[in-house]
Amino acid sequence: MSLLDVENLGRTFGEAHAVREASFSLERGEIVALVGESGSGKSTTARMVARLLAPTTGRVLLEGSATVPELAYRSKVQMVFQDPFGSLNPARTIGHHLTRPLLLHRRATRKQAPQAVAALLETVGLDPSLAVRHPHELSGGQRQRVAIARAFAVEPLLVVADEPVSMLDVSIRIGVLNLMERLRDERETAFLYITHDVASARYLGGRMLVMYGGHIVEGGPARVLTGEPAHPYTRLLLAAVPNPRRGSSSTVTRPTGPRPSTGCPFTARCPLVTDLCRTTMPPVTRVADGHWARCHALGKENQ
Amino acid sequence: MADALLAVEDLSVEYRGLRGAARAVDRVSFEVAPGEVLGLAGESGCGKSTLALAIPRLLRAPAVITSGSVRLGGRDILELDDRRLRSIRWSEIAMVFQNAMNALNPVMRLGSQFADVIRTHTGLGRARALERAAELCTLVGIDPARLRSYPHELSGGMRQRAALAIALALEPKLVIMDEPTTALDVVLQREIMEEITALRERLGFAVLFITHDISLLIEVADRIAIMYGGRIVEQAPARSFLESAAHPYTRGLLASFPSIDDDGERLTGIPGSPPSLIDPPAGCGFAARCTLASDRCRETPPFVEIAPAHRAACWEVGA
Amino acid sequence: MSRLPRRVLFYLAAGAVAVTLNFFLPRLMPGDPATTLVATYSGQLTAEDLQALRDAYGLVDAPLWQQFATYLSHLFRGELGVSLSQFPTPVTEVIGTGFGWSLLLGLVSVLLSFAIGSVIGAVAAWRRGSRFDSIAPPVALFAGSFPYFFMALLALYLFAVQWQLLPLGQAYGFDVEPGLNAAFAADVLAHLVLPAGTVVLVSIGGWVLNMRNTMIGVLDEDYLLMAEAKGLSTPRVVGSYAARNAILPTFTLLGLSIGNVFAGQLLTEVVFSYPGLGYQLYQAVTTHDYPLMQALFLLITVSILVVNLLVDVAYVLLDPRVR
Amino acid sequence: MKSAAGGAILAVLALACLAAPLLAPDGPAAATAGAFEAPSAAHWLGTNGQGQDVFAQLVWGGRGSLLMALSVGVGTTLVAVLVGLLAAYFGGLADEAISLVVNIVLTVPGLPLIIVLAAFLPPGPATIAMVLIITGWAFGARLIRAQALSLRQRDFIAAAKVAGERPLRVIAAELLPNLWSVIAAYLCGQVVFALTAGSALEFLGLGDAGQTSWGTMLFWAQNDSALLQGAWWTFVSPGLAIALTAGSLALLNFALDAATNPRLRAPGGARRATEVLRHG
Repeated sequence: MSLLDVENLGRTFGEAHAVREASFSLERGEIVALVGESGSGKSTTARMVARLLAPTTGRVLLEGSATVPELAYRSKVQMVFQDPFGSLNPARTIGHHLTRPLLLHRRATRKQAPQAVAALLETVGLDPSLAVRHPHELSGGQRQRVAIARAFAVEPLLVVADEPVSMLDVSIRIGVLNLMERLRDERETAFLYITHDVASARYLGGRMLVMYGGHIVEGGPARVLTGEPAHPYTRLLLAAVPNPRRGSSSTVTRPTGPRPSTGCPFTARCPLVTDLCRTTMPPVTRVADGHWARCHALGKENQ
Repeated sequence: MADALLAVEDLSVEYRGLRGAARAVDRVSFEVAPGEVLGLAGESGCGKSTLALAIPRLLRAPAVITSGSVRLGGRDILELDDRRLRSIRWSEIAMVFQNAMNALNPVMRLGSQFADVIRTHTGLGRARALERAAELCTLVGIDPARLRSYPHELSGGMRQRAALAIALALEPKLVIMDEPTTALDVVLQREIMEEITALRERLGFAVLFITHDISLLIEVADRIAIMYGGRIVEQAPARSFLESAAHPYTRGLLASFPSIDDDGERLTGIPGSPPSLIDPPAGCGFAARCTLASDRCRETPPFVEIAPAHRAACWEVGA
Repeated sequence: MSRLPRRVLFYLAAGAVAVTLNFFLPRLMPGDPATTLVATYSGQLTAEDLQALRDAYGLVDAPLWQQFATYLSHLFRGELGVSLSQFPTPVTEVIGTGFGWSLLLGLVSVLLSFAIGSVIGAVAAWRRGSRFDSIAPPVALFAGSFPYFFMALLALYLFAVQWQLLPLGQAYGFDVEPGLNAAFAADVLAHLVLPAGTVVLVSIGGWVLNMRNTMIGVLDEDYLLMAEAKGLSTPRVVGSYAARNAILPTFTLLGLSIGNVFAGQLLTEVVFSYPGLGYQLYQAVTTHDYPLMQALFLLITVSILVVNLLVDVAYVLLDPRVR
Repeated sequence: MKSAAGGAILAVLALACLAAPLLAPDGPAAATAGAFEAPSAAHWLGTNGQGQDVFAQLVWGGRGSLLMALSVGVGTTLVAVLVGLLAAYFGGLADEAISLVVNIVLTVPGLPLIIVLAAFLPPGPATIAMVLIITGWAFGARLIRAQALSLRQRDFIAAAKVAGERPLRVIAAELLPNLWSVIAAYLCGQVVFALTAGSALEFLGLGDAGQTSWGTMLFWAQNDSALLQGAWWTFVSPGLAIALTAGSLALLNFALDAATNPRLRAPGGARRATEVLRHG
């Protein structure tokens, strides 16, 4: 039984289907990257897993149960947000941000809190003296480390990281990604890593799920997906990423129209589009061990 | 280069804020040849955007240009009076901003945002200006009917294309692009980058391309300059940039980009954080974070040529 | 035009609330409204007049909703009842020209303070950080926080009593024959200087601060930077880029203050006994002329709702994003 | 600097009123001299139509006026904060309903409603205070709601939920601390509103003419046509007292407002400068 099972998750805002039929699972200590462009539904999925947003359809099972009470769920599933300047309360000290979860989940008493806060800051590579500071006195990188320390205050089993490094300077990003990896190794914490940057998903290793138009269109080991992508959209994504080693870039199809409501969401931009694609959503097709994609073209190749 | 299109000499810009003056650009010199794409890369706070705004003298209080010259086709822009400055703006130097949504006037139709700059500089009638606008739209792949829409009615990609078209309205010699694709998704970024390359080959304008994304620059630029702490620390041809990069900061930066097809080696990034611009450290700004730092680094390293068209400001990599 | 229907509905709702409130006002009085009404005027009114009065206000001892029904029917027929202090003239007659005078005084003072205030505010924003910019806002704020009626009294005392430069009050002198002639117009103007002048003095601060804050916001926008980068002429940049965007929030504020013309001006009209709706409301209150009071309150509220609706319609034309 | 000046004036006024028994031992109503005597050594601010000492009235009357202004200011601010926070935090239907009520109260004209209400209800400071509170909170509710809504979208509120905080605790411990400066600035503004509106009502004769306050002093000045008698001190003294109080509160408000919205104070370019400095 996996740590987290997401079954047929869906969410609509008015008539817009932000997320449709999203299903995947996560094991302890595993990093799964949810990759997609803006509007693909990756953040909405993340917020549903972190119980900040109620799903319209489908459900999220934590250790097999869909009815874990609020506080217990929070002690096992935590979240790190994208905007380092928005995710910390400007009117509160860093110490306050770390003490609250410790007390709420009884990981420390009021008396032990200061040492626990100091330990947390050291774990994320920050000087404990920052506890008395306010967020505006810290740099973007430091704030994001405080956000990670806050998530780890409750010793969670899973951390949902929604674009944790996209607003940081390049030279500081790697530091935070390495920190996430180290915490995964030392504490066997699973990460659901939301990003639009395919390269950073590959860097963290683990599995990768590619989202487009609210659907998960391909899934599999990060190295495999970035090496031999099966789905045309994943190929398009990889071709578009600036790659200094590859030199000149290949031509890219141009979006020709709005996303259709039926069938595969990628029909508007897909070079392999057929009538079948326009009417029915491609089923999940196995490409190799642990590597699958949803594309009618795959079906034909495998027969 | 004798026949440089743009020659910036010893340019400095200070922000006279509340906590003393911060030198955002510190004695920067570089040149752009006609038709060349010079990439300018650096992280936030390195002064690249301030430099971009300083060249066409668009800086406003509290930013002040404190030294240097900016020669365009031989004339120093900093000396021009307001009237002549306005006459060369857009006709010779145009700009594309990062977020086209904010750069386009929200309450004005797209057509008039083309027409007003065309008519100001060419005196054409409104009808003729709108015809020119339609040509520009087709040039960048926008349906001319869109000229009647307002900016909020266009998609992100379309707005950025419109901004590009407006920039090319008067066939300027130099277009300064300040992070033009940073706000776009990677697929859309690829499309706009191909658009820019195709237009450049056709119209032959030079580009000062400013971004934090070095891999993007290596694909599109002819030469790349790296900025840190308000100074240019290295400048080299793009083709061999990956292998020939010498300055410790540039190497550190290149080692911070995970790539699609690497063999999984661990990257380190650069520890520490950028220097304070209010009381900048003496000598080389990168010394505090540099693994090769030594006492010599307390003096400002000269910007010397270490290979043909390849210069760097670092004692360790000097001649 | 999705926003407009919703706004129209809102104004209808606000109108309904005002009408209902107006119905319940007399019933707020301690004891039975009819008896209090009768008591205050028992001397001058005959028995049938009193009964007519009761019917007019649906104050018969029928159930509340029936009273409300008769009240509404009278309202729709435009019969706002009979003035008590000037019995039996109908209220609409008593009000008569009040609406016109209020509108004149209101428009003059609002438009003047808007124009002067906005220009000062725009200049303060344009020359941010200069000495002018550090003086103008606090002075404007200080003047704005002056209690209006005290300033009016002071002005009246100095200009009218002490130096006798301007008339003591009223809308025009008794010695002038009202009509569309120059003399009358000049006299009206002379009577307008003090009331309008004092209102302008007090409200100019608000406009300075509003335009300054809006302009500072607009001047930081990228489209201003692009307009300058395009080498457009300064009038073009200031006009169709800066002002055209800064006008939007200011316009809503202008709408609100024009709306307040009918309400806020009451003190001005009282101090200068300027015969607008406000002054009449004051007279009605002091003479306990409830029907007149209710009619004036309703007229003032409806006029404000109409003005706000007009402003909303105009705003939709100004801002394409809202269309 | 501005707030210091504002604070000083306010303190002097408040102290003078508190020390009324010392400064004017025989109370405001004592008619000890002739009518409309000009300011003199005996009567610093002269006497009014009934021969009462204007200075005594000013000091004793100030108590009533300031107390009423403070209570209305605090009252409207409390209602505004409560309504604003509730609407912002719970959103949805509650927010729609509350916003509708707020907008209606804002559109229905304030002063005429206040006057009509005051006319129907028994006159006196209590009525004035109650009427002002009923009609004075709406703008504040809209202001606080807007601020709270913008804060609520910020990630640190979602982060507090993820940390397991309960809703009420999120409002009190995370949302409110960011609102103090806005609330304080609004409170200053409301005390000024209460003082000026309250005195205006008393000036119009809707207050209790028997009790001395700055507003009633102006009422009697108008009633005794002090104006025509040239007895300027009878209305300039209360008028100036109100003006100074309002002015000093406004200065305090301006300083507070500037503190909460640095863009107003520092020149626009500084925003870019601060970005450069902050990263530097």
